[in-house]
Amino acid sequence: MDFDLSDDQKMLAKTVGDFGKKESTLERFRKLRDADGPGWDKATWKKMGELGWLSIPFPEEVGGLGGSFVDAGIVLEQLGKTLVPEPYLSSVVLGGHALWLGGASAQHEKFLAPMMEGDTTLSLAFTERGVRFDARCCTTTARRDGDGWVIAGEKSFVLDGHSADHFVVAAMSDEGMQLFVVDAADTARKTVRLMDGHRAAHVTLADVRVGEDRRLSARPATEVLERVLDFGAAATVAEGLGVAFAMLWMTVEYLKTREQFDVKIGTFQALQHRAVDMFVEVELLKSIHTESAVRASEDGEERARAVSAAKLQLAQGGQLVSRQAVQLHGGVGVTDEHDIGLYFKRMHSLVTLCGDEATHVARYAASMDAT
Amino acid sequence: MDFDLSDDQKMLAKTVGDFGKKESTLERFRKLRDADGPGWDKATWKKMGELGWLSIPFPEEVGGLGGSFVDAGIVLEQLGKTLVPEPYLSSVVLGGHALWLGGASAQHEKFLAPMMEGDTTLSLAFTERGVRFDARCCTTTARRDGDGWVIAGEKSFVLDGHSADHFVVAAMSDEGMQLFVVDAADTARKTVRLMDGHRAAHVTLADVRVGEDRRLSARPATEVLERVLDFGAAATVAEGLGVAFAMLWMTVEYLKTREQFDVKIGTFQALQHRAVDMFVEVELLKSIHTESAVRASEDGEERARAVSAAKLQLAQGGQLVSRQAVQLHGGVGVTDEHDIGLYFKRMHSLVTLCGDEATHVARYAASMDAT
Amino acid sequence: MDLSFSPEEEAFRQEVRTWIAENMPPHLKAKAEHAAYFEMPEVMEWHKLLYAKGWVAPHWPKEFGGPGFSATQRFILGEELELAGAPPLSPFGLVMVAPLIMRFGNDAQRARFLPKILSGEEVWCQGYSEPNAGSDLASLRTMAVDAGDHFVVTGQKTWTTYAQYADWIFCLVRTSTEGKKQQGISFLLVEMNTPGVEVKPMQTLGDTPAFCDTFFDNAKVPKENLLGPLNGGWNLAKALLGHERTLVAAVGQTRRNLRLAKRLAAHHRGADGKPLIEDPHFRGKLARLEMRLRAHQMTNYRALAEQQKGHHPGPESSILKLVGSMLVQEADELCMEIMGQSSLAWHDDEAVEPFERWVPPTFCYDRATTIYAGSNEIQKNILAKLILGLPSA
Amino acid sequence: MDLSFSPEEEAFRQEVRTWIAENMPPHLKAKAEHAAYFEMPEVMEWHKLLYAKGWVAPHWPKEFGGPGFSATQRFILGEELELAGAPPLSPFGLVMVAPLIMRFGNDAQRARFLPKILSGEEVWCQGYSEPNAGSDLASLRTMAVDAGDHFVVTGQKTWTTYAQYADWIFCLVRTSTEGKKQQGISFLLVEMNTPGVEVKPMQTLGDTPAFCDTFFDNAKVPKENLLGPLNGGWNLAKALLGHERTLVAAVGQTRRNLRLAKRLAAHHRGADGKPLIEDPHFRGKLARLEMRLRAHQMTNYRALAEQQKGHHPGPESSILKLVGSMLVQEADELCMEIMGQSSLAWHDDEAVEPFERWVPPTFCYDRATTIYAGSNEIQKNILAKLILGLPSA
Repeated sequence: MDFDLSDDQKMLAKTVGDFGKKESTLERFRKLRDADGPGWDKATWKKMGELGWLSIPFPEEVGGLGGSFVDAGIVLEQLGKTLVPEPYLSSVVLGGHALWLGGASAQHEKFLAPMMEGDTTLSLAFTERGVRFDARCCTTTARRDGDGWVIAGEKSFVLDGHSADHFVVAAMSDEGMQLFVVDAADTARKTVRLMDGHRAAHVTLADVRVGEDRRLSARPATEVLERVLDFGAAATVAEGLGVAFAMLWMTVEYLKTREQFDVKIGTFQALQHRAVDMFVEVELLKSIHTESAVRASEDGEERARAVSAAKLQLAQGGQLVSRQAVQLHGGVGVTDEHDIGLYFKRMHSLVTLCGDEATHVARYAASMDAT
Repeated sequence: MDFDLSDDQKMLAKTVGDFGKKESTLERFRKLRDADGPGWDKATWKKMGELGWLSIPFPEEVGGLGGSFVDAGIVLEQLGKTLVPEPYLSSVVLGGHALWLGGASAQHEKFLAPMMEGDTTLSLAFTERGVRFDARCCTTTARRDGDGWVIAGEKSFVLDGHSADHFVVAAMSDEGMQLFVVDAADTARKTVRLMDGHRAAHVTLADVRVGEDRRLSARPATEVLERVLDFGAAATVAEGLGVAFAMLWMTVEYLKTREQFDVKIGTFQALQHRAVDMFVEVELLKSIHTESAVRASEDGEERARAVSAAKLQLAQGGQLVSRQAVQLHGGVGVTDEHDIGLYFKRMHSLVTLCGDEATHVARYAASMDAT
Repeated sequence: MDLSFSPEEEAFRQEVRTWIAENMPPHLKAKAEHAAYFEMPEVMEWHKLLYAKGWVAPHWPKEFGGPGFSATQRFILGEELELAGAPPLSPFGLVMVAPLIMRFGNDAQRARFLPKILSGEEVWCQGYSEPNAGSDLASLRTMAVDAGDHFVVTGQKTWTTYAQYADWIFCLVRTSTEGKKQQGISFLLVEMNTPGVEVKPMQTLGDTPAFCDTFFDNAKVPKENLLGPLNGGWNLAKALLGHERTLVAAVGQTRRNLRLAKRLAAHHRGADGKPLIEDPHFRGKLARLEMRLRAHQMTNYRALAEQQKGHHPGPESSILKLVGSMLVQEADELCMEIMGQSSLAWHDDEAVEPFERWVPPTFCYDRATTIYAGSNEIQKNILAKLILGLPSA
Repeated sequence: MDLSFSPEEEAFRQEVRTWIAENMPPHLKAKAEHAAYFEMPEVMEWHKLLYAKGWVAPHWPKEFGGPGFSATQRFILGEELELAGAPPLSPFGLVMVAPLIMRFGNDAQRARFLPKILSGEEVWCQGYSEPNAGSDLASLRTMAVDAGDHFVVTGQKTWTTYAQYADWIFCLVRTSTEGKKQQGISFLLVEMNTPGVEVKPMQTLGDTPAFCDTFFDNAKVPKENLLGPLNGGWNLAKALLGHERTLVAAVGQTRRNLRLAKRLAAHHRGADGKPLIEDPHFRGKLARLEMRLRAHQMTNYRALAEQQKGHHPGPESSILKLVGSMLVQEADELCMEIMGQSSLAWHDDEAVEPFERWVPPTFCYDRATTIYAGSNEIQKNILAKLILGLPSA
């Protein structure tokens, strides 16, 4: 058993962490959040591509760096620490992994390669209005039409869908669930501003015609979705660990500097113990994040169990950290001016995306050994 | 709206409280618990009868003092403060109320009157092995035999059944659920020692023959049971309030006197806030106890809702108090020598009896307004 | 013991309900329906309607224009207003400064200020906290220097909620640096348009412009605006804090939140296609919240019954603040959980149903409930000391 | 990064499992099956079997008779023993005093004590806490007065667990009242049959006779029984406390408790007649516990991997104690809840199934887990200071 990162992984963590501290600070995040643009910028995305961060989890045969999902987790954890807004979760983890797992090599070349280079972004369009976290509930349809397909339906809360170049769209056909690559230009989309400063889109597919070459058929679509959503859930935990870590230490720092009643408020035992509760939850999150990041690439039930256990810890521990961090900051914690609230909002998204607490507890309970 | 006790009720509370402090201390409880006897004594029961405590909640037409269930709640709350072991809950609330509500005047005279005078005790025999808290699941049978009945089955965890003179037995007949008064002498019973120092019995009814005059038929048996179990649940809350109150103030006293690190441990803010959490839960328990004691005598759904809400508060708040009280006492709290553990054990019983947390939450949820 | 309201009280409740239904303007009703945030002009519009009806200041004595209500009537009125989702009136004038003016002011001050507070002609805000004086209020540094017939005030107040709409601010200021820090504090009433007074609004986590910083740069304040004795302001502050605690039981707010949660749970469906309100997990969560709320509500009634008998709320009223604020947050969290991914939307009327639109901002803003009006930690300190009698370190 | 055990490690696990299956005597297996309380003679019987196998002291260096295991092997052995429900060995000799004797003892002391600790020929107990020195251990008052070639010891030790079975006790005693209170403490080894030493057992909440008071009345203790330097006992105590924390992650214990909870949930039926393990509420509770336990287990593995690399457990190991003790109690509470009214039975083999019989006493006794080995409050103080670097008051 070995929990150490390899030297390459340590270097990756340091590089991404330094990038966050120096080039993608909270100030940058705030500016992009408040501007009218997409909420992130293309030059930074291109740079991430050049540094290999976008290709690292993909195998060499599809043009990736041949790392593992653990590496993607390392990137996400570090990005979470300063709330880097680029669409890593949506494009690399959700869209990218769907293309990788579902696609054939021509599709990898055409859609995955430019994304890994930072020239395009992908979004996975699988959620629909009024449906909770089950990708199998799908009212968007696909029917064969000549040698191609016609897709019709609406997708809601498509993460970073407002700026994506291509969508991987889940649609139901007579032959079961299918995944297609659809050009964003062929859809009508409306930007939705999210609480955490990110954006999503509502995407309308009004009888969009695509060729058979746009269908991802290397694996059954339901299997691809199941695996990709586990990658996605593990990714929310990885980023959530970075967010929780940042909130913990920002709060500890506040307790060490803020004075009331002529003493540092960090001397108050009740607040000390609260900070320790936060620390304990962050450590538990770190532990189970490690398991979920490692097992996310595995086959079998243990993958789903580890990922669901990690999501529960994010929901319970991560939110305890997030709520206590605001509380311990007192009045300034509930102003938009202070940074702690930015993390608070992001934590809510990460807890919710790719299945919330109730969803993952129910899934775990269903597969739990009875003895 | 008026939350004040009447002058008579205040006097009742004081009398019962003084009795606990002077005549039925924890030392007495401990002695009776550890002795081989029944765990309580007949002279004290007789005295309670003479003082009117056993007859106070019953109407005058059945020989009671014409008080209300609120009065029984007052007695129970005070008895809880020093863990008075006499079978008030089992005999007055469960057995007594079943007889009152289900019985005709001849039966009141024959069985309820001597109990109210403190000459006998009654137990309600409704629980069976392997059944959770639903009195309707009943495998004990009653069949007509000539002009009487034959009852056969086993009842388990019959509270204070080891020393009861008569049982009110729930049994299923062709005509539905029935309640019968059965002489203890006609049954085989085995004493079960309980964690909290009380006793119960496993009662075997091997084709016990009773006359029709032993059937309680003034109201349908299911209705009687439903009402009596709500009285019982409200009673556990009343006694639980007394227990929680005693634990809170015993703990506060300990915090004020125990010294470590050269100071009273009550100066530590983390422990102060924990004590405040206990206080808050006791106050909430007091509030909802009031509602449940008042509504226990009412008809309709609000009775069940108020009682279930009170049981939830006992399960959550009462147990928080109970667990924190032990924790704040440190090492001595987990010895049998110290009194705090006696309360801890009793709290577990009260939370469990007449329906635990899951049972009452499910019942409330089923009847909850959807809007 | 009697937990029911009298027939007269029930009749009064009906009267209030009817009046609201008939008199709340449609645009306010629409917002109430969606638990939306009310802008200050809307709040004042509602203030004036209640004023016309004579119900704007139910707790004021008759001599100053109050309706002479019993504690229970006051409670019923408040509960019905909360349940209807009516705009919450600004408390700074009506609830906070007015009772102090009645108790500590001179006749001229009473005549000058009270009628306009009642009518809503003048809007007030509160100048207590400072960047380095939050929980530790007595450390405040805003100075008021004696300059003959006026004070010269310099300093910064923070959390001066709605200062941008206010005509007046009541302030705790330092008039002496001698003795204990509590001893040199005075209570001053300052007109917002005084030269040197500047307001800088800031956004809350819920993106509402409720909070402000208010800066004082050599602002001249006439001495007649001193309320109570010079250097005696701390006693006024303490009197006010007790008042504030009883404001925050928030029973009506939580009941409304719970109603919203049920509505959301009827709207959103689980994987099995059934509304979440039929899902045992979510139904159980809703039930637990309603059951806990019931206990809280009874605690509130108990406090009310005490007030009815003329007893002033003691430190035990801190419980109402502690439990009320917790329940408000729990209800918000449950609403968010029920909404699922819709809870990510931010001020977006099209992405979600109109009645869902305000849930996320409210969830964010309500993190303040455990902080404002004396943080829950401060309330626990108070209870530990004054009720449990635990020793100080 | 690699979360799997190596094939060699897996083979070792299998070896341990097989050995336990083949070598645990039937009467101990029967008790293990029912999670019953082991009497001390049974514990020592098991000790001697493990001793014969060479596994009784996996953490001892080879030179003193340890098996030369890696940290992972030690962990696997411990986990399998816990999972099998084997009698938990008395830690006082093997885990607590022996490492101190190795590190601070002289050769004569090592030769005298270690072999008999290993073989189980001599049983030890711990004399640390006193009635007025619990969390504040340094306030201890048991005096050891210098009387030439021996000390005369007088005082009272409490929580001297299993003292009634012990041949020896290791004690912290006061040998000087000068300087800081930590400075006058020495570490003394005392034979239990010394005249003047008296043991008074007391019952725990679980009705097991685990706890004792041990009284010293002018007990003569030879000076050769002083471990480490005179007045230098506090350092030995601190070295030991670090050890203790890593003992209490209790992963195996909680996994066994969880297994018991599932068995209970398969046995008990709800109102609908279905076993509770099929009830969404209880199944969800079991799942949550298992999921949280999983995170705790991974934290334990992380600590193990650090030890594997030769790092000593730091203050962050307090987390294992905090979370482990919490999970033990949660599992106990869940078992009790599942049992319903059967959970009221007390040591009654007929009223409930044999495998249910020990649930209530264990539930009671385990309240101690958040108290012993440095209460959870003390652990939080340690973490606040040493890991978070928060300032002292």
